[in-house]
Amino acid sequence: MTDETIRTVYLDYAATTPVDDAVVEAMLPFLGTRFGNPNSLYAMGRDSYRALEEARDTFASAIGAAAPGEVVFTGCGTEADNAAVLGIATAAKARNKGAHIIVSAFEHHAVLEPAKRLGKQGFEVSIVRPREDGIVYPEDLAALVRDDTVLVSVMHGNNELGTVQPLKELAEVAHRAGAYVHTDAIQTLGKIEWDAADLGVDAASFSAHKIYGPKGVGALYLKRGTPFEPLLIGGGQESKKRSGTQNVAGIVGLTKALQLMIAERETESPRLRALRDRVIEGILAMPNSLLNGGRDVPRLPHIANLVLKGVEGESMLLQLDNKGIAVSTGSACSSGSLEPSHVLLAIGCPPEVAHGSLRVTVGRFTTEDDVDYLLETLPPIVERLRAMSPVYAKMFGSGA
Amino acid sequence: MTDETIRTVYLDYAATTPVDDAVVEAMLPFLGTRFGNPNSLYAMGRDSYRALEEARDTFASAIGAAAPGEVVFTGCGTEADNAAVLGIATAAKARNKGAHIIVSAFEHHAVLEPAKRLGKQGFEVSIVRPREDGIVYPEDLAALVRDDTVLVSVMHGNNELGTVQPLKELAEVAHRAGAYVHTDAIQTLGKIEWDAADLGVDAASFSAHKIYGPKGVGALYLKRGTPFEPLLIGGGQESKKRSGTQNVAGIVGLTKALQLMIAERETESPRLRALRDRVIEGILAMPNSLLNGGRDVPRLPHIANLVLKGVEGESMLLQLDNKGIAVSTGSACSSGSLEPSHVLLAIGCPPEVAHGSLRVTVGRFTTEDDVDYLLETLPPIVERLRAMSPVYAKMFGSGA
Amino acid sequence: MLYSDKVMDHFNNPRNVGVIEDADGVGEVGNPVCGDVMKITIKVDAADRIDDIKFQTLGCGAAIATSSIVTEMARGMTLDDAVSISKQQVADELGGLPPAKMHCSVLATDGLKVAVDDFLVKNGRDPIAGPIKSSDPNFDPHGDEDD
Amino acid sequence: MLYSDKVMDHFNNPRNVGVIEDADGVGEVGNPVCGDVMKITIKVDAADRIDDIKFQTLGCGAAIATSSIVTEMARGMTLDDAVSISKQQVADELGGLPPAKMHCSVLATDGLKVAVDDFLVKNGRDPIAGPIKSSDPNFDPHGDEDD
Ligand SMILES: Cc1ncc(COP(=O)(O)O)c(C=O)c1O
Ligand SMILES: Cc1ncc(COP(=O)(O)O)c(C=O)c1O
Repeated sequence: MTDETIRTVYLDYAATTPVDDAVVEAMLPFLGTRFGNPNSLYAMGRDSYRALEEARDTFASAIGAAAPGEVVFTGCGTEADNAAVLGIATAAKARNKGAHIIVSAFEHHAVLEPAKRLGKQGFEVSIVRPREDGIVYPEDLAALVRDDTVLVSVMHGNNELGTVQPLKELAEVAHRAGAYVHTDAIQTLGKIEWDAADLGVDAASFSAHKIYGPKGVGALYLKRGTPFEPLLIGGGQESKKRSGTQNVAGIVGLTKALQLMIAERETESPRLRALRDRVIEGILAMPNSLLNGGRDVPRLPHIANLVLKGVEGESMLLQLDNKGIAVSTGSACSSGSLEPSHVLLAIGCPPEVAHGSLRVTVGRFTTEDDVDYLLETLPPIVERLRAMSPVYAKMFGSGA
Repeated sequence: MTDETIRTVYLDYAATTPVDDAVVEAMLPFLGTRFGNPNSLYAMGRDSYRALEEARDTFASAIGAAAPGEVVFTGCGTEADNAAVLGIATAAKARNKGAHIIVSAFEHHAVLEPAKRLGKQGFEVSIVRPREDGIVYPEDLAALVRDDTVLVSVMHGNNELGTVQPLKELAEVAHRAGAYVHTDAIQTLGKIEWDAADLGVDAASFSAHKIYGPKGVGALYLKRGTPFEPLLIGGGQESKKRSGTQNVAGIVGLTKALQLMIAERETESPRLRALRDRVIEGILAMPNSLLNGGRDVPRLPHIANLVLKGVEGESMLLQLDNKGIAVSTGSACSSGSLEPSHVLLAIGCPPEVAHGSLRVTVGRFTTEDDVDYLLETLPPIVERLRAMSPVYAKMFGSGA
Repeated sequence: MLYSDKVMDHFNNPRNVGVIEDADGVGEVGNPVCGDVMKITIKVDAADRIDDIKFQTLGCGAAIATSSIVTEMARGMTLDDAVSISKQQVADELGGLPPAKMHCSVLATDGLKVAVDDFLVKNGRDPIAGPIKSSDPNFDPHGDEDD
Repeated sequence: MLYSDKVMDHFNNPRNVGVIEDADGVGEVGNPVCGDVMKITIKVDAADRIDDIKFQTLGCGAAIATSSIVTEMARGMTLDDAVSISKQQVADELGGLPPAKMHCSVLATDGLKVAVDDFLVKNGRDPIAGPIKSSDPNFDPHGDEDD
């Protein structure tokens, strides 16, 4: 019943994306006749090896790496994040560089959890808080870095808010203290310019399924000379930085996906921005709504995060789903965890407000019509839910 | 030139396998319209979630798990091995169960490397040696287990020799001492019967690309109640046992691949055994050749490992490659490492002999003709290489 | 995490939504900080049976569905029976709830208990459900999973 | 790991394979335990030039290819020039070698050096290459990567 709607409007491109047909096309030979193990010496192995290394070359130059060897392919974005945070901190500590790390409060759990684990393993972990506008300020980081800081990890584009961090400045602050810099660039890759050399970071994580590539493949940029202890160990693949037979099809897909993103960016970026702003304007026109993160800070083109006060996110999401609309929320109930989004709490959004958050993310196949359908469908849902609430009138006035 | 041969005979199925067409077919919807994130609440997410959980159900019952929740999907076989060895040992130690582990000497590096890492982290690591026949004997394990042993990891079917270990008896020995048992079953899955309940192990690793599934996906069987600290941490997917957006297409492919293996096993297994034995007889008929591992011990149907004395494996491999034949060797030079196969050394094969090893592994698409082509092609190559050797005549007599 | 068809039915078509203006008993439990607030109003007849019952809920799909089903279950029950509805009964009646959502069914049964006691106390009788933690505005229902 | 076309050419069609029966100098280096053994035999003319040269090699693709190319390079050279062929020159001549295979080119140049010294010593002259570690049967060429 709820699964059979007339119209399907996917507005959760920050959660995952469909695989582009051209990407599947590029992958298929490697799920077909070109199946050799890239680590085998004979012709079929060399064929896969060449495909792998071509992908690495392409990927490396697309992200501004100095050499293909700076790119390590992984099994997902989470693995790249884990490997970077654990691997750099552990290796740097082993070189007696210190045992203090700094991560921002609104990192993805794939960075926060390894930071916590390091905390249990003798590291001291400091948290740099983003301000209310969703930005981590270099001066706030500067107040935390120390002589013994080995690693600073601040994400590039936040996956819930879409705010883009001043990475170059943050990296400068960290480097002045002698710390290495990792950034989770999983939401950023392909969407805004990404140049490792220019940003000056030492490590960065990427994931294919956010850019119309397949799930189950990611990449780690690791600048030459960055201390690193590998997370996956065994056969020594990926120049001993990540063992395990490489997912050649997936890696070729990731690289093709990135090429498509870059090719379309100049026209696609303004188109997405316009759609995103249409979502923002439309929802802000509803009573008791607000935008999360600053309006005028640098933002990814595809993410809008708003609050409909007095509404619980999961019910809103499920009601939209009944109408065929797929969105996301930072409400506690949606995640199976008991706290609302740690990202919204980190920027000072009170929990009772955070429960009503709605993240709308647009992408390659989103049209203006799709946005308009959302903007027509949402208000009656919000009204109904507010009318059903025992506290809405008390807390926010009659509103509608 | 070398890459353009008239005939291609792939005889390295233990390295990797082509993806079965039916597997690709099963995967394609998830690289197409069914792209939702299985962790999302709306209809598209639920659709992926259901596909994922159906795959888990199917996989779990195919391996004799007591419940679907005992199956954790991973990004490769190496990850499953690493997660099991590191995760069980660390968690068991944290519960004050002890800090001694035992691994066999001929484990895959994906088990040996984590064991080494544990050794640096305060664990004591004992090595149980297989005997010359390629079998780890329960009494040899019994001599090593102690009160503080927390983990025993012995692979099920050895990937170089094909010998199958008496897992049930080994598990009993380990369990009597209160240790948990992990087995790398990556070569075994689908090829011989695999029943977790019957074998009595606590954890087992699997990899899709060895059974006509895609590269970049694996699985970890983790018996309920087994202590475990996850390797990949973040969003808490896979019941918090393995974070990272699941590779739904890959997981569906893995499961389909396993179903096909099981469906064909009754007829395929004797067919492969016959092909393998044809390889063994044929090569043993050549002068100065020998079979690695015991002739009459339990063996996987698809793996034959022989030595052509006085020949260096890599040259043999490359010469066969010139004729379109893909095989593998345990020679030092083939691996980029400087030692010949640690597996052959572990069963007492002297290095100068191990350099001449040849692993031939047959599979779904191997025919008798393929084997005969190998058996025709190999002797002149071996003769030529021996003739070129400054030491062959001295060491082994004129031979041919 | 999947909701059963019955949860989705009660979420999409909640029964007995609203407020009984001249209610005999009112129970409000939960806390906007936690994202769940539930209010139950009841009418009680001369035989101590729940004659009418309505709810209002701010909360997730499970919170709304459990509220809805609890009003259906309680209608026509004696007060004694109504306060003894367990969270497990509520979950079972809905064809099960995802584990992370079990706390929602506590909220629904708690709301009902508070409403019954409110009626009893207002009428000079002894409460039968006793103090309900979730009616305390500072109570965190999530802290009390095995309640 | 990929071999260059030139490595593959020398591996598939090795030049100067064999043993010169009445050789003026013989050099044998390497060790079957390590998987690489190389034997070079040379004829030297009156002007101290290498007039003829042949090799036998047990070893990997790179070992055979470096042996083959070294015989081509050395033919016609003076003994002084021959002993000064470096492993890097051998690798360069082959269009490069994978890093893990660089030690093979040491073996080839070492074999040549031992053969030259063998000729000199047999003729009552001073060796010019000096002691070559890889001609010691207990020598492990892999232990000496930056040689
Ligand atoms: C026995 C064994 N263990 C582990 C592995 C590693 O698996 P994967 O390459 O999928 O990481 C392999 C194959 O490469 C294997 O044969
Ligand atoms: C910012 C960010 N980091 C990490 C991840 C984890 O990536 P993956 O799901 O590929 O493991 C995601 C997406 O899920 C993300 O948006």
